Amino acid sequence: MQILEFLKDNLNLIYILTLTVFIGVEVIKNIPAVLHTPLMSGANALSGVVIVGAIITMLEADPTDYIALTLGFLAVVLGILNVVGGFVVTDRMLQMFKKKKS
Amino acid sequence: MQILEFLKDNLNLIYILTLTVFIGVEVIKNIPAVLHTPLMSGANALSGVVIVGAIITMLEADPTDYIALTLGFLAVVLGILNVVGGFVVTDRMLQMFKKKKS
Amino acid sequence: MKIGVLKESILSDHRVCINPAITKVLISKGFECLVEEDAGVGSNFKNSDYTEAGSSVVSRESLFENADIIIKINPFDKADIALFKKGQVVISQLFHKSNPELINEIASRGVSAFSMDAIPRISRAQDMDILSSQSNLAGYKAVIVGANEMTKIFPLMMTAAGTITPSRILIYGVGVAGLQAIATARRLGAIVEATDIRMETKEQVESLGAKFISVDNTGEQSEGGYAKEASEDYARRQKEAVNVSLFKADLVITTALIPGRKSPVLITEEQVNQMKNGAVIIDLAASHGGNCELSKMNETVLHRGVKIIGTTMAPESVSTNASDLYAKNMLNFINHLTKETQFTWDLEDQITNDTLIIKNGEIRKS
Amino acid sequence: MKIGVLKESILSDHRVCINPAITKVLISKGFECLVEEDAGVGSNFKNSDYTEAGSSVVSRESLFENADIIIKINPFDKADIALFKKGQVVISQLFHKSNPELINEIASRGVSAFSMDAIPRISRAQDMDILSSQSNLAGYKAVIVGANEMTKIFPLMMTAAGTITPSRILIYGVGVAGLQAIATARRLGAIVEATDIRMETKEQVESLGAKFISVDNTGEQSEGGYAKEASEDYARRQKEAVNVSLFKADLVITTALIPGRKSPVLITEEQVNQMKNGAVIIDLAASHGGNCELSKMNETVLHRGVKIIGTTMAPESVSTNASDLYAKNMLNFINHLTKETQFTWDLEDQITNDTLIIKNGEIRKS
Amino acid sequence: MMITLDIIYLIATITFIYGLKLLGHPETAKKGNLIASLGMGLAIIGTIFLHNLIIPTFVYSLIIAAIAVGSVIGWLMAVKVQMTKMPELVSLFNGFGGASATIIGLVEFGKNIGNASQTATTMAAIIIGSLTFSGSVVAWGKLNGRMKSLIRLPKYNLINNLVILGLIIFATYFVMSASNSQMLLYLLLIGALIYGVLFVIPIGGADMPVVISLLNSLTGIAAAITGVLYSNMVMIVGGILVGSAGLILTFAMCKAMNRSISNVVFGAFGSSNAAVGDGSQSEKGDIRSTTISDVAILMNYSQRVIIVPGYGLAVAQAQHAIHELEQLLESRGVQVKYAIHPVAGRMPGHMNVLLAESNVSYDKLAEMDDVNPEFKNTDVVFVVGANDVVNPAAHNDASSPIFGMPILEVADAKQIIVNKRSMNPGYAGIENELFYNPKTSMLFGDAKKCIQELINEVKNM
Amino acid sequence: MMITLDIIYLIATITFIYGLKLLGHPETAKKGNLIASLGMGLAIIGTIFLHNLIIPTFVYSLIIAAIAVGSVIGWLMAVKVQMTKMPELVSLFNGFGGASATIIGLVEFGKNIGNASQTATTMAAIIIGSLTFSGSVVAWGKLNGRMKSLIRLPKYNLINNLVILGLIIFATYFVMSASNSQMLLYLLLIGALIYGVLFVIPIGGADMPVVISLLNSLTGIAAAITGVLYSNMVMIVGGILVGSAGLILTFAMCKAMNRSISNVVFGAFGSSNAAVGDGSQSEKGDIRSTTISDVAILMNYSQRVIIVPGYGLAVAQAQHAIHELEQLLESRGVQVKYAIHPVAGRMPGHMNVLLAESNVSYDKLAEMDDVNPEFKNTDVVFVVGANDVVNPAAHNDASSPIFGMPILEVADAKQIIVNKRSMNPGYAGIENELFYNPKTSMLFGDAKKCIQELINEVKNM
Ligand SMILES: NC(=O)c1ccc[n+]([C@@H]2O[C@H](COP(=O)([O-])OP(=O)(O)OC[C@H]3O[C@@H](n4cnc5c(N)ncnc54)[C@H](OP(=O)(O)O)[C@@H]3O)[C@@H](O)[C@H]2O)c1
Ligand SMILES: NC(=O)c1ccc[n+]([C@@H]2O[C@H](COP(=O)([O-])OP(=O)(O)OC[C@H]3O[C@@H](n4cnc5c(N)ncnc54)[C@H](OP(=O)(O)O)[C@@H]3O)[C@@H](O)[C@H]2O)c1
Ligand SMILES: NC(=O)c1ccc[n+]([C@@H]2O[C@H](COP(=O)([O-])OP(=O)(O)OC[C@H]3O[C@@H](n4cnc5c(N)ncnc54)[C@H](O)[C@@H]3O)[C@@H](O)[C@H]2O)c1
Ligand SMILES: NC(=O)c1ccc[n+]([C@@H]2O[C@H](COP(=O)([O-])OP(=O)(O)OC[C@H]3O[C@@H](n4cnc5c(N)ncnc54)[C@H](O)[C@@H]3O)[C@@H](O)[C@H]2O)c1
Repeated sequence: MQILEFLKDNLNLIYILTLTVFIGVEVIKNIPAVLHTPLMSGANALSGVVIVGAIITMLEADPTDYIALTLGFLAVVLGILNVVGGFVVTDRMLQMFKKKKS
Repeated sequence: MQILEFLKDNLNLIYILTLTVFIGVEVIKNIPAVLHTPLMSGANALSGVVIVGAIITMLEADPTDYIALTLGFLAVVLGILNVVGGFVVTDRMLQMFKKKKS
Repeated sequence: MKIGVLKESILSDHRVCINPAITKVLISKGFECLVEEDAGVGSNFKNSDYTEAGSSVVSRESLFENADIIIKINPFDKADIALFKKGQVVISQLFHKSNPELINEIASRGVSAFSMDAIPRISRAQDMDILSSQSNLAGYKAVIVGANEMTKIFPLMMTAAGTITPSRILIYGVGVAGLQAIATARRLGAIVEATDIRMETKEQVESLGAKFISVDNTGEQSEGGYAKEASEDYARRQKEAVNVSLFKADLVITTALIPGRKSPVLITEEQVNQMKNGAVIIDLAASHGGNCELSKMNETVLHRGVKIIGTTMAPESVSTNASDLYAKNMLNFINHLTKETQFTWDLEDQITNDTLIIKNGEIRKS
Repeated sequence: MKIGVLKESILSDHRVCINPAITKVLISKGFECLVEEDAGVGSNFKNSDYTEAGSSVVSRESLFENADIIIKINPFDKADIALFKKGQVVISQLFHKSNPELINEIASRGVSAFSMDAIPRISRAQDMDILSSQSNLAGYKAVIVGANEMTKIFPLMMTAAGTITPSRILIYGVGVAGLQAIATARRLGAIVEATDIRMETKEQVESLGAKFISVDNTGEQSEGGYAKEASEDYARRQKEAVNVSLFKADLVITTALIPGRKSPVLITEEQVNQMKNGAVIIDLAASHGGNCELSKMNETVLHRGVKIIGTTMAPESVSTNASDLYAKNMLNFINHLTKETQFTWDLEDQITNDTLIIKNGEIRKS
Repeated sequence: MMITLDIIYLIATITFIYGLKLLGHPETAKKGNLIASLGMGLAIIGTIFLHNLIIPTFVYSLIIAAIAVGSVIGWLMAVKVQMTKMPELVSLFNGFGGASATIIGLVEFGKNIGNASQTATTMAAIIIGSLTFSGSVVAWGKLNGRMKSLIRLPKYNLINNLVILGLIIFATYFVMSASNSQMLLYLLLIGALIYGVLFVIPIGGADMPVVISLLNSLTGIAAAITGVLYSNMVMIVGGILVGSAGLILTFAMCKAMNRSISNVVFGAFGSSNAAVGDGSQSEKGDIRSTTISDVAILMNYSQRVIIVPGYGLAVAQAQHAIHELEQLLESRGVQVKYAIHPVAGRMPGHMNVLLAESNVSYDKLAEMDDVNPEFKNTDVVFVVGANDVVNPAAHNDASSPIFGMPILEVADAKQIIVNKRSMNPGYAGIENELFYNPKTSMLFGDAKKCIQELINEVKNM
Repeated sequence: MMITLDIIYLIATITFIYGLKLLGHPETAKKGNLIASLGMGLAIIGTIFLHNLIIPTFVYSLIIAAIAVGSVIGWLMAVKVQMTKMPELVSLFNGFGGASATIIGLVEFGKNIGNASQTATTMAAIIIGSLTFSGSVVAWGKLNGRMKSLIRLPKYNLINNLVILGLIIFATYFVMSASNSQMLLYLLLIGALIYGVLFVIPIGGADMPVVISLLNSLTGIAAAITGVLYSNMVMIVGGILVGSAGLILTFAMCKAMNRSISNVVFGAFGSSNAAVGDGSQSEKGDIRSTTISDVAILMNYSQRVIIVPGYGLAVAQAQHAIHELEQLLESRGVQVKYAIHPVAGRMPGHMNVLLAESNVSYDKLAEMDDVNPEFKNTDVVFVVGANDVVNPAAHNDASSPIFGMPILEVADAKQIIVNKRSMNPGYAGIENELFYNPKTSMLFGDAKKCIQELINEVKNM
C-alpha cells in the first residue's frame, strides 16, 4: 500500500522514468559494434551527472561542518573526474572515425 | 513572468512533453513511404484518446444538467467513432502487408 | 503455291535459306515445299529432316520446273537464271544497285523478283531483316576466327609461369556486327576498343563495357541510321585518334560499310606496317572492297607479320544458326507478301514496294 | 655457360622454349644464349628480337658445337641426338617411362639429360610446371577450336529472327585443361557440364559456374592429385550418368589422362553414333591414345555427322603465350638447377632428383 | 481505487508508444495497431468504471449507449468502405475527434470561469478542435469529390493568416477579460470553424494526405490540451505523441512527394502535380511517380514479378544489380522472371549478353511470345530502361514508326513500375502511352542506382 | 532565479538525449560527445551559481578548487593514456562516479533520519554507488594486469547471490528500524564494496567490457537515485538515460561477442574465449574473431585496402559481391586493389576468370611481386577465401608441403581480416599461422553472405 501511495505521489516521475527508458532503448539499439566502446565511454561521462548532486551537497552543507565539506569536496573531485575524463577519453576514442586524408 | 511561473509549476509536465516529443520523432522517422497512410490512420485512431476526456465530462456532469449530458453524449459518440473507426480502418489498410500464399 | 528451296552454289557458304522447322510452318500455312537435294547438308540438316517435316526433296531441274516461288540466299547465278520460267516469283539478295546486269538478266526471264537486302530498316520489318540477323552472327564468328588465328589468348591470366597480358581488340564500325564482336571479345576477356563515325554509337559501345575512341566528326552525317561516306578530313582525324590503339592491337575487326557504296578504306598499308608482329585483321567489309587496303576477299594475306583475313564467310560458317535465322526472316517476309498463299502485290506497303525489284519482267528499281 | 635454344622440329608446333625476354634475364645472370635461326618465328618472335635482347642467332650446327646446355620443348629427335657432345646438359620433355629407347640413345652420347615432364607436382615446383602452364592454354584453345569448327554459336540469343538456343558443352576430365575449358566455354555463354573420376573436382567445377555430372566412384582412387586407371564398372556407371548429356552436346572436349598410361576410352563408337548431327569432339588426349575410340592424332575424323578432332596442338597454336610460359618455367627450372651459372647437381633435392634422367651418360630413371 | 486507474493509464500510454513503433515496420504494423487499440480499450473501460464519484445509473447507461452506438457506426463505416476511399474516411474520423475535443471545451468552459490558465486551455481546445473538425470535413469532401477540388479566393494566403491572427488576439483578450459570455465563446468557435475551411479549400486534391496528416497532428494536440484540463496523463502523453509523430509524418510525406516543407508551412500547397513530366500531361493524363520504398514493398509482397530489361539497363550497367534483386526477391518467395523482347537493346541478343554477364540463369529468361499471356497473372512488371519494346503505340497508332512491331503486353499486369531517368523517348523517338496508364508508376532515376536502393530497401523488410 | 536553473537543466537533459543519439553513428559521434559535454558544463555551472542560498566565499572557493583539481587530473589522465588502455581508464572513471554517489549518500544520510522513503533512497545510492566503485576498480585492475585475470572462489555464484541478498535484507531492516547508527551504515557500505569485488573477480578479462558497461549502467542509476534525493530533474533523467542505454548496450555487447544474455545475468561470464577454433589455440595463440560492422567501419575509414581473393571466393561465387564492395569503398575515397597470387584458386588464372566475370577492371589486379612491397603501406588486407597463398609456413616451415612457394606477404599490413567459414585448412591441408597473428581478425562465414552484409553495413555509414 505504501508503494501504491508512493506511486501515486510520484506519478509524473514514473511517467518520466518510463519515457526516458524508452528513449534510452530507442537511441541505443542498432548501433554498430565498433561504437560500443566509445558509446560506453560517452555514457560513462554522462553518468558523471552525479557531480550536480555533489555540488548541491557542498552548497547545502553547514559551512562549519568540515566533515561534510570534506566529503563534499571529495565527491565533487571524483564526480568531475568522471565527467571531464569521460568526455575527453570518448573524444579521443572517436578520433579513429575521422576520415583519413590521402 | 506568469509564463515562467507556469513553467515552474508544471516542470514535470514539461519534461514529459519534451520526452514524448523525442519519442514521437524517434519512432516515426525512417518509415517506408508505403506505411505513411496506415501510420497516419493509426495515429488518427490514437488521437481519439480524447474520448477519455469526453467520458470524464459525462461522469462529472451534474445528472440534471441535460445540456451538458447531451453534449457529453455527442462527444463520446464522436470520440468513439474516431477510435473504433480509426483502428478498424488501419487494420484493413494493413491487410495488404500480409504475405500472399502461392 | 510451291516454294522451291535452292542449295547455295557458293561452296564456302554452308547456309540454306529455309530450315526444316520453317518448311513445316510454311506447309501448315498451305504452301508446298520443294527442297533441292542436299541443300541443308552444310548446315547439318539432312534430307530426311526435310522429308520428315513434310517437304519433298527434289532434283534441281524438277525444282525449277515445278516451283512457283524460288528462294535462295546469295544472288542467283547464271545457271539459275537460265532455268527461270515466266511468272515465277524469285527471292534472294540481289544487291540491285550494284548489280544492274544481273537485274536485266533476271527481268529478261519475265519473272518477278524480290530482293531481301532491300528490306527497309523500319521497326516492323525487323523480323525480316537479314542484314541484322546475319551481321550479328558475323560479329560473333569474326571474333572466334580471330581468336583461332592468333598466337595469343584473349584473357588476362596471372599464373605461376608468369602473367599473360590480355589481348587488345580494336573494332572499326559499330553496326550490328561490330556490336556483337565487341560483346563476344569482351566475354572472352579481351580489352576492347571501338570506333565509329556515328557518335550515337558511343553510348552503345559503353553499354557493352568497351571503350569508344571518339573522333571529332563535325561535318559528317548519317542517314536513317546508316553512315554516309566520310570526308577525307574525317579519315585523317580518325587515323590520328585510332593509330595508338591500332599499333597496340592484337586483333582488328573491321565492319564499316556504307550501303550501296564501296566501303571506306580505314587501314592503309602504311598503317599495317606499324602494327604488331603477329597481329590479325579480320575484314568483314572485304566483299565491298574492304576496310583495309591490303585485304583480299576470301584470302589470307600475310604482310610483314600481320595476317589480313578478308571474309564475309563469318555467318556462313555458323551455318546452322545462320540458316535458322535466315529461314525465320524469309518466313516472315513471305507471310508479309502473301495472304492465304497468294501474293497480294500491295505496292502501297513500304516493305513490298522497296523489295519488289522486278515485277513480271519489268524493272522497278535500279 | 652457353645455353643453346633449339627450334622445334615438329612442324605443327609453333612454340619455342625460350622467348627473347627470358634470354635477357638469363644473360643478366651470366649465361650466354645461342638461339637457332628462326626458332621464334612461329611464336612471332623475330631473330632480331633475340639479338636485340643480347643473344646470338646461330646456325643449328654452330649451336650444337658451342652450347653447354641444349634446350627444347619436344623430345629430341634422332637428328638432334646425333649432334650431342659428351658433357653437354640437355633439357626437354623426354617422357622417359614410355620412351626407353630414346633414353638409351641419349645416354649413349654421354650427356646429362633433364626431363621437364618429370617435374614433381609439389607446391614449390609450381612455377616450373610445364604441364600446368601448357594444359591451361590447351583448355582455352580447345574451346576456341571447337567454336570455330561448330556450325552453331555458343550463347543464347533472343532476336527478331528467332531465338538461338545456347550450345551445350560437355567436358570429360577436369584437370587443369578441363577447368580452363569450362571457364572459357562459360564465358562465351554455353551451357557447360563436366565430369571427372575425382570427386573433389565437383566443387571446382561449380566454382566456375558449371554443372558437375557425378558418377558414383566408390572403389576408385587417386594418387597425389592424379587419377588412377578406372575400373570397368566405373566406366559403365560413367556412361549411364553422362550419356544423356553426351547425346545433347554440341561440343565435347575430353582431357582425361592417367600419367604414364594409355588414356581411358570414355566415348565409344556406339556412343558417337547416337550423338547429334553436327556435334564436334575435341580429344586432347589423342596423343595418349585418345578418350574417344574413333579419334586419330592430328586428324579430323568425320563419323556420321560428328567431327572428331584428335589433337594436342591446342597450346602449340597459341604459340606466343605458350612460349612465354614455357620459357618462364624453363628459366625457373634452370635457376633451380644452377648456382652462378654452374649446375649444383643437388640430388638431395626432390626436383633435381626426379628430373635428372641421365647423368653423364648413366641412366638414373626408367 | 484511482491508483489502479493511474496504472492503467500508464499501461495504455506504453501501448500507444510501443504500438506506434510497431506500426513503422511492414512486418509488425498489424500487431502495433492491435496493441495500441487494446491499450485504448483498457483506458476507456478504466475511465468508465474506476473513479470515486457517485454516478446515477442512467448516466452510466447513457455513456454505454453512446459508446455502443459510436462503436457500431464506426465499425460499420470502416468495414464497408472501399479500399480506395479509406483516406477520406480517416479524414472524417479525425474530424470527429476534433469535434469531440471542441465539445469538451465548450462544456468545461462554464466550470472554469475566472481561472485564467484553465480558461486559456479550454479556449485552445475549442479553437484547435473545431478548426480540425471543419478542415477535416472539407478534406473529406474534396477527396470523395463532393467538393470542387480547388477553390482559391484572391490573396487566400494573406486572408488565412489574418483570420488565424485575429482568432488568437480575440482569444487572448477573452482570457484576459475573464469574460463568461457564451456569445463570445460561440463567436470564437465559429471563427475557428471558418478558419479550418479557409485553410483547406485552396489545397489541391493530390496534397490532401499531407493535410490530413497535419490535421491529425492537431487533433492529437487538442486531445493533449483537453488532457491538461483534467490532469489526465494518458490524454496528455497520447495526444503529444500523436502531435509530434503526426508532424514528423507530415514532413516525411512532403518529402516523399518531393514537396518542400516551407511549401506546406506557408500554405503554398496546391501547386498541384509534382514537377515531373513535360507539358503534354493534360492530354495524356497524369504521370504518377513513385518511390523506392513503395516499389520495394510492392515487390516484396508480390507473388509474381516480371522484369522487362531494355537498353537503359545496359547503359546503366545495372546487370549485376538486377540479378541481385531477382535473387533477393526469389529468396523471399517471389517468383521472378525476365521478359526478353527480341529487339530490346541495340543489337540482337543484347539483353542475353548483358544478363549472362551477371550469371542470370537461362531458365529465367522468357521469350516474348511465351511471356505475353503470362502478364495478366503478374502482380508487378518492372520495366527497367525499356521503352519502345513496351510501347502500345505499336498496336494503336498506325502513324508511329514502330507500328506493327510486336511488343511485350505489360499493360495486362496488375501493376507496372517503369524505371528510367526522365520522360525522354527511346530509340524510336516517340512518346509512350504506357507511362500514363493508371496502373503505371514511374520510378525516375538511373537504373543501377535505383535497383541498388531497392535491394537495400527490400533487405530491410 | 531557480526557474532559470530549471530551464538550464531541461536544456542539459535534451543535450544528453540528443548527444547520446548522435553518439550512435560514426559520422556524428564526435559531435554528440561535444554536445553532451556542453550540456553537462552548463548544468554544472548553473548548479554552482544559480541558487538562492547564501554561501560563504570559502565554500565557493572549495567547490571551484575541487572542480579545477578534478578537471585537470581527469583531463591529464585522459590525454596521456595510450589508445589500448582506454577501456580500463573508462572503468576507473566510472568507479569515481560511483564513489561520488556513495559519498553524497553518506552525507545525506544524517539529514533524513526518520523519513523512510528518503532513507531508502539514500541507502540505495550508497549500495549501488559503492558496489559500482569497488567493481569498477577491480575491472580496472584486471584490465591493466595489476590483478590476476580470473579468481574464482568455490561456488562463487552462490556466495555472490547470498551476499547481495543479505545486503538487501540488511538495508530493508535498516530503513524499517529508522536507525541512525553510523556504524550500521558503514557496515552496509563495506558490505556493498565487498559485493562489488566479489561480483567482478570471477569474470575473465575478455568479458570486462561487458562488465564495465553494466557497472556504468548502475552508476547511472545511482546518479538518478541521488537525483530523487534532491528532486533534481537533470540527475534523474540523465541517470535513467544512462541506466537504460547502458543496459541495452550491455546486451548489444554480449550479442556481438556471441554471449547469451543469461550468461551475463547469472554470472556465468568468464567461460573465457568464444567457442571458435580447434584445440591448438593455446600453442599458436588466440584467434580473434570479428564482426561485420567492425570490419565495415575499419574498411570505410581506411585509406588503402588490398583484397586477397582465393579459391573460397570462387566456391562462394562471391565475385559480384566483392566487386560491389570494391566500388563502394572506392566511392568513399578508399583505394582498393586486388592482390592476385599466381596459384590462387584451382587452375591458372582462376581469379582472373572469376573477377573478369564481375567486370573488375584489369587495372585493379596486382601481381604478387608488384604488390608484396605495398602491403606495409596498406591499412587493411581483406583475405577472402584464401589460405595457402598467404600462409607464412611457406617461408618458415621447411617441413610443410608449401615450403619454398612464394606467398603474398599480407602480414606486413597494419590489419588483416580473413574471411572463411571455419578454421579448416586449404588445398595443402596445413594450418595457417597467419590466423593467429595479433594483427589478424577472423570473419567467419560464407564469403558471399559476409561480403553482402559488409556492403550493407558500409552503405549505412
Ligand atoms: N535489338 C536490336 O537489334 C536493335 C538494333 C537497333 C535498334 N533497335 C531499337 O532499339 C529499341 C530497343 O528498345 P528498348 O526498350 O530496349 O530501348 P529504348 O526504347 O531505346 O528505351 C531505352 C530507355 O532506357 C532509358 N535509359 C537510358 N539510360 C538509362 C539509365 N542509365 N537508367 C535508366 N534508364 C535509362 C531511356 O530513358 P531515359 O533517357 O529517360 O532514362 C530510354 O527511354 C527499339 O526501338 C528497337 O527497334 C534495336
Ligand atoms: N591455381 C592453380 O593452378 C592451382 C591448381 C591446383 C592446386 N592449387 C593450390 O590451391 C591452393 C590455392 O590457394 P588458395 O588460398 O586460393 O585456396 P586454399 O588454400 O585452398 O584456401 C581456400 C580457403 O577458402 C575457404 N573457403 C571455401 N569455401 C568458402 C566460402 N564459401 N566462403 C568463404 N571461404 C571459403 C576455405 O576455408 P573454410 O573451409 O574454412 O571456409 C579454404 O581454407 C594452393 O595451395 C595451390 O597450390 C592451385
Ligand atoms: N531499328 C531497326 O529496325 C534496326 C535494325 C537493325 C539495325 N539498326 C541500326 O542500323 C544501324 C546500321 O547497322 P548496320 O550493322 O547495318 O551498319 P553497316 O553494316 O551499314 O555499317 C557498320 C558500321 O560502320 C560504320 N561506318 C561507316 N563508315 C565509317 C567510317 N568511315 N568510319 C567508322 N565507321 C564507319 C557505320 O556507322 C556503322 O555503324 C545501326 O545503328 C543499327 O543499330 C536498326
Ligand atoms: N598443387 C600443385 O602444384 C598443382 C599444380 C597443377 C595441377 N595440380 C592438380 O593436379 C591434378 C591433375 O591435373 P592435370 O591437369 O595434370 O590432370 P591430368 O591431365 O592428369 O588428367 C585430367 C583429368 O582427367 C581425369 N580423369 C582421369 N581418368 C578419368 C576417367 N576415367 N573419367 C573421368 N575423368 C578422368 C583426372 O581426374 C584429371 O582431373 C589437378 O587436380 C590439379 O589441380 C596441382
